[in-house]
Amino acid sequence: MEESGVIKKFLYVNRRAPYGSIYALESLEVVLIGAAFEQDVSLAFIDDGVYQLKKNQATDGIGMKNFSPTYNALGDYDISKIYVDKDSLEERGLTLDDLMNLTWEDENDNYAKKPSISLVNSEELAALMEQQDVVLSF
Amino acid sequence: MEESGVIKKFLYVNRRAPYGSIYALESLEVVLIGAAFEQDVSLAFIDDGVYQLKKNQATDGIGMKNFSPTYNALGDYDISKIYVDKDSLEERGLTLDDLMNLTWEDENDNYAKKPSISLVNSEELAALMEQQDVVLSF
Amino acid sequence: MKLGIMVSEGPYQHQASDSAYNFTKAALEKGHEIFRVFFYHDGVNNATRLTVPPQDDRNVVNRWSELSKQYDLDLVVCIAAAQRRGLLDENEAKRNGKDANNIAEGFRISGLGQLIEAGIQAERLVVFGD
Amino acid sequence: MKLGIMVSEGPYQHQASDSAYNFTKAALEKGHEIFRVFFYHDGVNNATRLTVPPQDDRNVVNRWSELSKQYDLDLVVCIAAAQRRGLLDENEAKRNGKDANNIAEGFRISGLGQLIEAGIQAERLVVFGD
Amino acid sequence: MTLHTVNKSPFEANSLETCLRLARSGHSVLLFEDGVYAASKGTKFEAMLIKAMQNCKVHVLLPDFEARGMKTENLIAGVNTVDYAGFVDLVTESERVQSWL
Amino acid sequence: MTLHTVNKSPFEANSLETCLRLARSGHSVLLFEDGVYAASKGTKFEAMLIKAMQNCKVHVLLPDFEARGMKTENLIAGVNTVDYAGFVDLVTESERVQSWL
Repeated sequence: MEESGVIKKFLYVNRRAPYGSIYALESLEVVLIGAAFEQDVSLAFIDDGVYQLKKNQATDGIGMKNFSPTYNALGDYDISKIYVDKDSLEERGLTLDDLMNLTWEDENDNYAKKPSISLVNSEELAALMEQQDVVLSF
Repeated sequence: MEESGVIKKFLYVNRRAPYGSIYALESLEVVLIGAAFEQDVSLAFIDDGVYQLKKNQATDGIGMKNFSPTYNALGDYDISKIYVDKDSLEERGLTLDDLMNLTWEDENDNYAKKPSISLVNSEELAALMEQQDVVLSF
Repeated sequence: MKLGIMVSEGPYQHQASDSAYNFTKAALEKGHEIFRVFFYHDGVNNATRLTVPPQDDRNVVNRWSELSKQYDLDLVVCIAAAQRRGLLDENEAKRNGKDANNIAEGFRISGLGQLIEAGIQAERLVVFGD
Repeated sequence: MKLGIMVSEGPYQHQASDSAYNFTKAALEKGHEIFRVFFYHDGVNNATRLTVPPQDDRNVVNRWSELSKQYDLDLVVCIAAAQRRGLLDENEAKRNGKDANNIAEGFRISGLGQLIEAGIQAERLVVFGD
Repeated sequence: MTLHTVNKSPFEANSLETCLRLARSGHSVLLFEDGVYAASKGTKFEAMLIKAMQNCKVHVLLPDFEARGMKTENLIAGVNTVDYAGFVDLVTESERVQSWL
Repeated sequence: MTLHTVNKSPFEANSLETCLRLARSGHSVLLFEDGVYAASKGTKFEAMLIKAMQNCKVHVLLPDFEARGMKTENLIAGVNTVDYAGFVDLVTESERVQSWL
């Protein structure tokens, strides 16, 4: 934990598919390190970025590390605001059921497990973006 | 000049705009080196690749080397078969007049200067590609 | 105003590093403060002193080093991204049993926290990438 | 059959080098001959011995070196692309007044003519890039 | 016969579209890396791919498809699956390989 | 107000399209690097850009536009030109910068 006295709204924007390039993985690494700074963190998955959250990733055949289980750890880092662009999901023929079931525990509600992913439409996503102090794009 | 005894049909396929990435420049470097091997060389410019041949490139403002004059030298290296995809050009609102006037000298016709660029439609381009032995993509 | 910069691509392959340099230089010349330039992803490759670009082309690495010297600019290379890609300073080389290092003058290797800190401390953060 | 391979992107940032490796290995295991693997553009960065990837990830550079050893594979790094990006062997470092080199075992630096030659000599040439 | 390889998602880049415009009847198209998304059912590019399959044989590199969380049941009907050895066979059986980067 | 930056050609990538879908009225969009092609007259994206200009202010980095062989006369009417110093001003005048890579 680092103390800075300032709490800013950070948005991580993910628009690339996993494995084809490293942006998804290295974005996740920033998010995990950034969690120690206790900022107000949101993640947005747009365009091919929604594929990062796809269930059942199995990378044995390509010899790369399957890093998708790490998304499950986000809740433990108090990262619970994960926004998925509804239009992007639909264009890809996917629904919420195709994505990993990411959750966080609400300490104000007896540590109840709650879903972290929210589906948002363009208007909601645009509004969310406009509330941010820092937008990091990957 | 190198002797290999074999003459193959080489096609260099260029689909990227110049300056935004180095592929255009480094493709040209291969073409120039390759010329010494006396193979049967063709160049195709498709999609944003057609922008490589745009007239009036002026790179002083971005601090990068303007390598577009080098295309003019292709004729001196006996590279005279330059195919530009008509569909790509039209989608971009460009005509042959917007491109550099690349020429070669026909030694069988009293060294007459002849245009190197041919506009080709999809069917012609597909047929051309099918005649190749080696296709290098940039 | 206090600005932060992130560079996500290496030298030459993409224009990102050129754009980031031109932007950073213009900001400094206008009197703005650059809190930090953070090199991430292939951006870490901007920090190698082993490049030998053609004589008639710009020297991307030296330009950053010189700007750093002139303006006391903080050029930070992400350690995790650098290790993946083979960009090391003397300490890192020793620590990892490597027989050489390749970092250029004016760059320093540090953690991802430095990017978050740039996000917190700078008033605007601009990302240059592919 | 005699095959040639061109790799246009560096390790880790894009899957190109992984795909090229998996393809090359499969071809060799099927008994085909790989005339040459030519590293161009950022692909030259596959040839640095200074990478230190995380323990739980693949080592892209070492994999190439080992495949080269096992099958006597010709791994050629384009000299012009390598100079731009800071990839040098001992000779190149000396020639350019650099105090270090970073090339990995099994790779050699040579000219673009080697790519053309691969196109001429190999029966099929496959390009892996971004 | 030409083997065309496409490694980009059709959502992100125009490579597949140009490839299909210039591939000739009887050619093969291999989708790999992020290109495999074009082979999955229900995307907005499904109709484009099905149309292409009237003229071309479409293959997908299964290891890349599975890495991205998809199984053979998610494949558009008629798409052939290959592993890396099958990729090699496609290359040697074709007269040339054209990479649409 | 957000400054959106787009550095990809609209022909090659979908960045501009997504940017324009998510930019709000009153925002600024800066086209630079290969993104500048979207600012040139007569392309198939001209209508899309003109429509976007009803809500957003569109800027183009002139050094990048000129590098690619185009002049101010090739610009779609209403597009503002900036140099790197102007790019810096756009950043400092905006509340945040969102890069559409």
